[in-house]
Amino acid sequence: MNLNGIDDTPKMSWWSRLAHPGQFLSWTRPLIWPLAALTLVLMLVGLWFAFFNSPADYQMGDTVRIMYVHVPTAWLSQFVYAAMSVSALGTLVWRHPLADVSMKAAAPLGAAFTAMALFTGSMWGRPTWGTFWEWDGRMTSTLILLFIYLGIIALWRAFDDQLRAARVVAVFTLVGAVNVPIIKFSVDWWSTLHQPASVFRADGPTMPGSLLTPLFVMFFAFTLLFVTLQLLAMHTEIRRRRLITLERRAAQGDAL
Amino acid sequence: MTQGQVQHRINLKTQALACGRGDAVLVADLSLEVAAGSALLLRGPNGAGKSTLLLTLAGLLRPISGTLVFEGADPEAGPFIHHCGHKNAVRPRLTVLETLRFWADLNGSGPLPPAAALERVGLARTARVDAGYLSAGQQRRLVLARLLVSPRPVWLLDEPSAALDAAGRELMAALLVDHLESGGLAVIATHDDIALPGAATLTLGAEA
Amino acid sequence: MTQGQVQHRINLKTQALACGRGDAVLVADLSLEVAAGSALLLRGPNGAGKSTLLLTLAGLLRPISGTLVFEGADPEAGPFIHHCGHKNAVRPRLTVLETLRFWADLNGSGPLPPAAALERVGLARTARVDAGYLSAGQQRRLVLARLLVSPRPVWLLDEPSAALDAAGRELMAALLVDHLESGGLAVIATHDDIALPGAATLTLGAEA
Amino acid sequence: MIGLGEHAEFIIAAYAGVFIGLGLLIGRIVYDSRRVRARLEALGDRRG
Amino acid sequence: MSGFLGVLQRELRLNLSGGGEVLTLVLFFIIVGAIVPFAIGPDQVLLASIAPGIIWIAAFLAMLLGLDRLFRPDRDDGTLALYRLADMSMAGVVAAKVIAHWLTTALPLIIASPFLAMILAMDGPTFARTALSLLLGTPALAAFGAFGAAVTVAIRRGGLLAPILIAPLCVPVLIFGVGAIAPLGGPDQASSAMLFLAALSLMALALSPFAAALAIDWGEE
Amino acid sequence: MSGFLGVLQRELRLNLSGGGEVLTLVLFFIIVGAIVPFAIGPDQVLLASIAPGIIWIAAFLAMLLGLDRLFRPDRDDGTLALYRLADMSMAGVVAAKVIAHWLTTALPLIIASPFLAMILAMDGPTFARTALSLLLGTPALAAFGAFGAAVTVAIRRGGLLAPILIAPLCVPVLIFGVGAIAPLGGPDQASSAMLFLAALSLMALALSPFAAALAIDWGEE
Ligand code: HEM
Ligand SMILES: Nc1ncnc2c1ncn2[C@@H]1O[C@H](COP(=O)(O)OP(=O)(O)OP(=O)(O)O)[C@@H](O)[C@H]1O
Ligand SMILES: Nc1ncnc2c1ncn2[C@@H]1O[C@H](COP(=O)(O)OP(=O)(O)OP(=O)(O)O)[C@@H](O)[C@H]1O
Ligand SMILES: [Mg+2]
Ligand SMILES: [Mg+2]
Repeated sequence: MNLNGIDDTPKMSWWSRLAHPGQFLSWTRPLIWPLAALTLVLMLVGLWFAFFNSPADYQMGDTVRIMYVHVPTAWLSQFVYAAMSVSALGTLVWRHPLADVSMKAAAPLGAAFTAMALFTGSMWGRPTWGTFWEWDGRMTSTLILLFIYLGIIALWRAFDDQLRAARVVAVFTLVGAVNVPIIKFSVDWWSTLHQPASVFRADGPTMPGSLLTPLFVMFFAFTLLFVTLQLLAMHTEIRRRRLITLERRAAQGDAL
Repeated sequence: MTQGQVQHRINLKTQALACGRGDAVLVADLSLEVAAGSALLLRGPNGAGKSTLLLTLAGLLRPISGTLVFEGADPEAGPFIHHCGHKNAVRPRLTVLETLRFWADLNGSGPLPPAAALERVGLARTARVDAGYLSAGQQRRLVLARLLVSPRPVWLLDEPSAALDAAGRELMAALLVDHLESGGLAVIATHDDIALPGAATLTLGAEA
Repeated sequence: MTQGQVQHRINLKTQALACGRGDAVLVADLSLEVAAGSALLLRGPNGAGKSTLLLTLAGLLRPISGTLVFEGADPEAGPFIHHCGHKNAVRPRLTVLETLRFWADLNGSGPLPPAAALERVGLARTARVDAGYLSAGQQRRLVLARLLVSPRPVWLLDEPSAALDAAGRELMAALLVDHLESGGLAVIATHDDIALPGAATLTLGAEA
Repeated sequence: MIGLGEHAEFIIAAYAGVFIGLGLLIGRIVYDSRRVRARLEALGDRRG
Repeated sequence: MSGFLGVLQRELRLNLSGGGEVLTLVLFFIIVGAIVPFAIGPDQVLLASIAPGIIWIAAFLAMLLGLDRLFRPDRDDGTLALYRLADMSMAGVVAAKVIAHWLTTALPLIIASPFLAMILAMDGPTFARTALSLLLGTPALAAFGAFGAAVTVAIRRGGLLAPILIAPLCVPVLIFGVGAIAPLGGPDQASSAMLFLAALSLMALALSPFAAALAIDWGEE
Repeated sequence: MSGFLGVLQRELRLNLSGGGEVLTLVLFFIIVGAIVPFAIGPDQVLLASIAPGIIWIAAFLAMLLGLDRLFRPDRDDGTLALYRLADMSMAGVVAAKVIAHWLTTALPLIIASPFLAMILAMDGPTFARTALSLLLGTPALAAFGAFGAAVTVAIRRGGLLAPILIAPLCVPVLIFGVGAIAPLGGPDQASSAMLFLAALSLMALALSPFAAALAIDWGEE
């Protein structure tokens, strides 16, 4: 139960070594710049493909180019929640100290990507369906996901003590994870009830390769961007915790 | 789940215990032994960490490091600790007797029925009064009655004498003596003089 | 509206005062005189009505009958009473210093700035701590600081020594002596011994 | 650049929105990181 | 067992004594429903067509807004600490509280709903289905709500946080609840919605006491 | 004056610190609005026609539900007794609190309302009128609300009581608020509704601090 006890033992698995926030910091710090550079390059390549080297879709015309930002952000909105849920398990089951940190860092990122998916979706919706917003199943469940993210952020901020917050947020995140499929199912049920002829087709048209290339590049660019930002935010959070401890100790040092 | 049986004898042992709030350590490297039948008085200036230590002993806060055992306790037999904090857990809109009955239901009831316990702490006359209307000292007496209705071997009391009048303090001392004689253990944080012959004293912190 | 000027001398007089809760009379036919510069200690068992009497003196409860005057008080000059009840009026999420500053804004500030008052009651180090984190005794000290930042001639204190450690009690006694010497008046309900030479004592009620 | 067709404003708005959003996100994270490090250094912590 | 009954009895007595809380919630439910015509105009046909939705939203809000009293007063006055040292599991305490919460909020709402149905120009058969769907769906709201209240109890502010955390999770209850009343897809859809609703309620009731107990124990350390 | 500013500053700091409360209320507002389509169906035309009503109801609820924090915490922790002995009138305290309440609840709601307008399929000009009517009407809600909170603070229960006491009083605000947006009688009606709204707000702001102060002083004996 004593963390320091673990830290001092000489032989450690990489897992428990990684559990030490200081170790994690020094191991992953060198990764940040290369990751950032790779992200930038991919992003530029993707943009080049998107605007200069891909045709307009025969149905949707040029608006298809919105897809190259819409689909990656929509994907990340779900992926980040999955990552948060795994971290939550890490907090609850393995009590991994980094899991807290990762959970906390991911929430604003997830919320931001979800908001972007909604935004790009509605920018796409206006030319394709004539409205910014349609209560379609996929869009609606993305909106609910955004509410869940914002709720989690509000929960984090409402706690003063981040260690206690971590465990409570973890429970909530997991309950949310159990609920997300139920929400998805019920929203789909609801939207098919109201509009039997859905705008989206479940299978979707098969896309020509010229559209797929930029999509894939952008997809990887965004995912890498998430990884980079997540690492950076985790580093900040680790340092912030050390800062709070130090500040408190300094206040007590005054005292003693 | 009545616990009418004779209380088991429980000893409290801590080794290198550190406790505090969040990761601020307030009490460090504490090695204690309190045997069944004896009491420990916690003293120390405001903010020294007495309440925090009691919460940790009660299991309501996690120790920061070190070990804490209650020897002789049988975890299967249900909880064996009474903790009385600064707050009284007294809710308006229930009568005094209802409040005490509820506590007896919750913690398991012993040989002493709630009405008799009220009699013992001098609240018999207020039994049907809304508990929220009790004066500060009367509420504190009601808390003492809680200790009586559900016998438990370990008492952790945080300033039990606050707001009590002279008679109330004598009453409290008498209850403590009874408890210790029947093999119980008590840890009491206090700023007042409590007439407990033979109780050890632990002073925390050195300054306000 | 700073009240930096010398406190006016105020005498408290009651005649045939009866007070209580609702229409239950707790204290009947009380005729009191407390002169400027002197203190009155209220004693009595739990539930005797000490807190109720203090609230009535403060004007927070209506007297049931009888009269109650503060001679020499100038109602135009703003309120002249400090009342400290069982509750501390300390809210989490404001720091200790912010809390005290707020009180100074609210009650008018005197010559002693908030930071100095904190120093005086021994809380200087916790000035930037969230006030909700203070221990029970530290909160009580903060309440004492409230009395210092806004000088007012009448102090009505309900168990000011509760939760205070020995140093805190000495501090409180010293503050009281200062207050009386500068012409103030104090009525203090307490179960503890307060070292106030020359203070009169009024014992309410005869039984618990 | 190729023409963006009749709905250019929506395409541009979508990309602009996303990249402004990303800019804000990155800015906030980097700013946070800088600030925390600065405060740590002010406290004399050399590990960070 | 005596502990479970003790908690149940205490909760019922606290909520029913003086009649205050229950009456308040019922009034809130009715006022929310009755205010809608002022906001969207008194068109009877329009009102009747959206009446099931309005009743469900009113019930939804009333149940979520009663949440704050579930654990917070207990935490503020120290009773929660007593529960943690009590001779029963925290999950048992939560279960007793969920039952009491349902009995003192959902049940009165359902009893009061005919009145709202009348104001909103709902017809008889629709109302019968509404009452049934409320009966089947509100246990899930109570259970989710208890979880939300447990998650936020350690926070010293709190207030509206529990409702906003829980509302997104309760969207399925709302969807199936309304779906069970006003079936666009015919009676088949309606009865499958009822089934989903019942399943949701059962699942939520079975799991939420444990999740809530975890959140409380960990939140309080 | 320093007392007035002191109260204002304390309230703002308490409500803004940690950012918790404000974010929560805004989310509550949006969630209430966003949940309506699940209950009444996603028909764009229907939604657009009742959107002003929905936004107003959501704002109404969010403002009323924030009421409990106005006086109750002060009463529970003894600050209210301090106010009664303070060097300023209770009406001044209430006025400062009403202003702080408006700044920390109504203003954020108005800022967040475009989002709700979008998902409820509202068009641009309608939205502009909605925002204006919220701006003119919410001060009345804050003022009435403070009065309701003052009346209920003396009663030891409370919670939802203030909202239900005040809701009927606020119905005119709601009616003129919606009337100012979606005028049944044409633009003339709309601008006279705006005028009424402004008059209501002014009157409520001027009177409610005194009424609330009376209620507090009497309620506390
Ligand atoms: C889970 C979230 C989402 C995912 C995974 C997702 C994914 C996709 C994919 C893969 C496409 C291309 C499909 C195709 O080419 O037919 C697409 C198209 C589209 N999406 Fe999304 N999307 C999501 C959410 C949203 C949201 C929230 C909106 C609007 C606010 C939206 C609006 C659109 C529009 C307008 C199109 C193109 C219209 C069409 O193909 O008929 N999507 N989305
Ligand atoms: N709000 C209230 N409503 C009705 N009765 C009350 C209320 N508060 C207290 N009482 C009753 O008034 C009596 C006196 O209470 P009070 O608080 O004045 O006593 P006290 O002398 O201060 O006691 P203590 O030493 O315990 O603080 C008690 O019997 C109590 O039950
Ligand atoms: N919830 C909390 N979070 C963080 N710190 C806290 C919390 N409660 C108390 N503290 C801090 O812990 C320290 C010790 O508090 P504690 O209540 O244990 O003191 P105590 O010895 O009981 O004092 P007293 O005699 O005044 O009751 C104090 O400095 C206080 O500021
Ligand atoms: Mg203490
Ligand atoms: Mg008293």
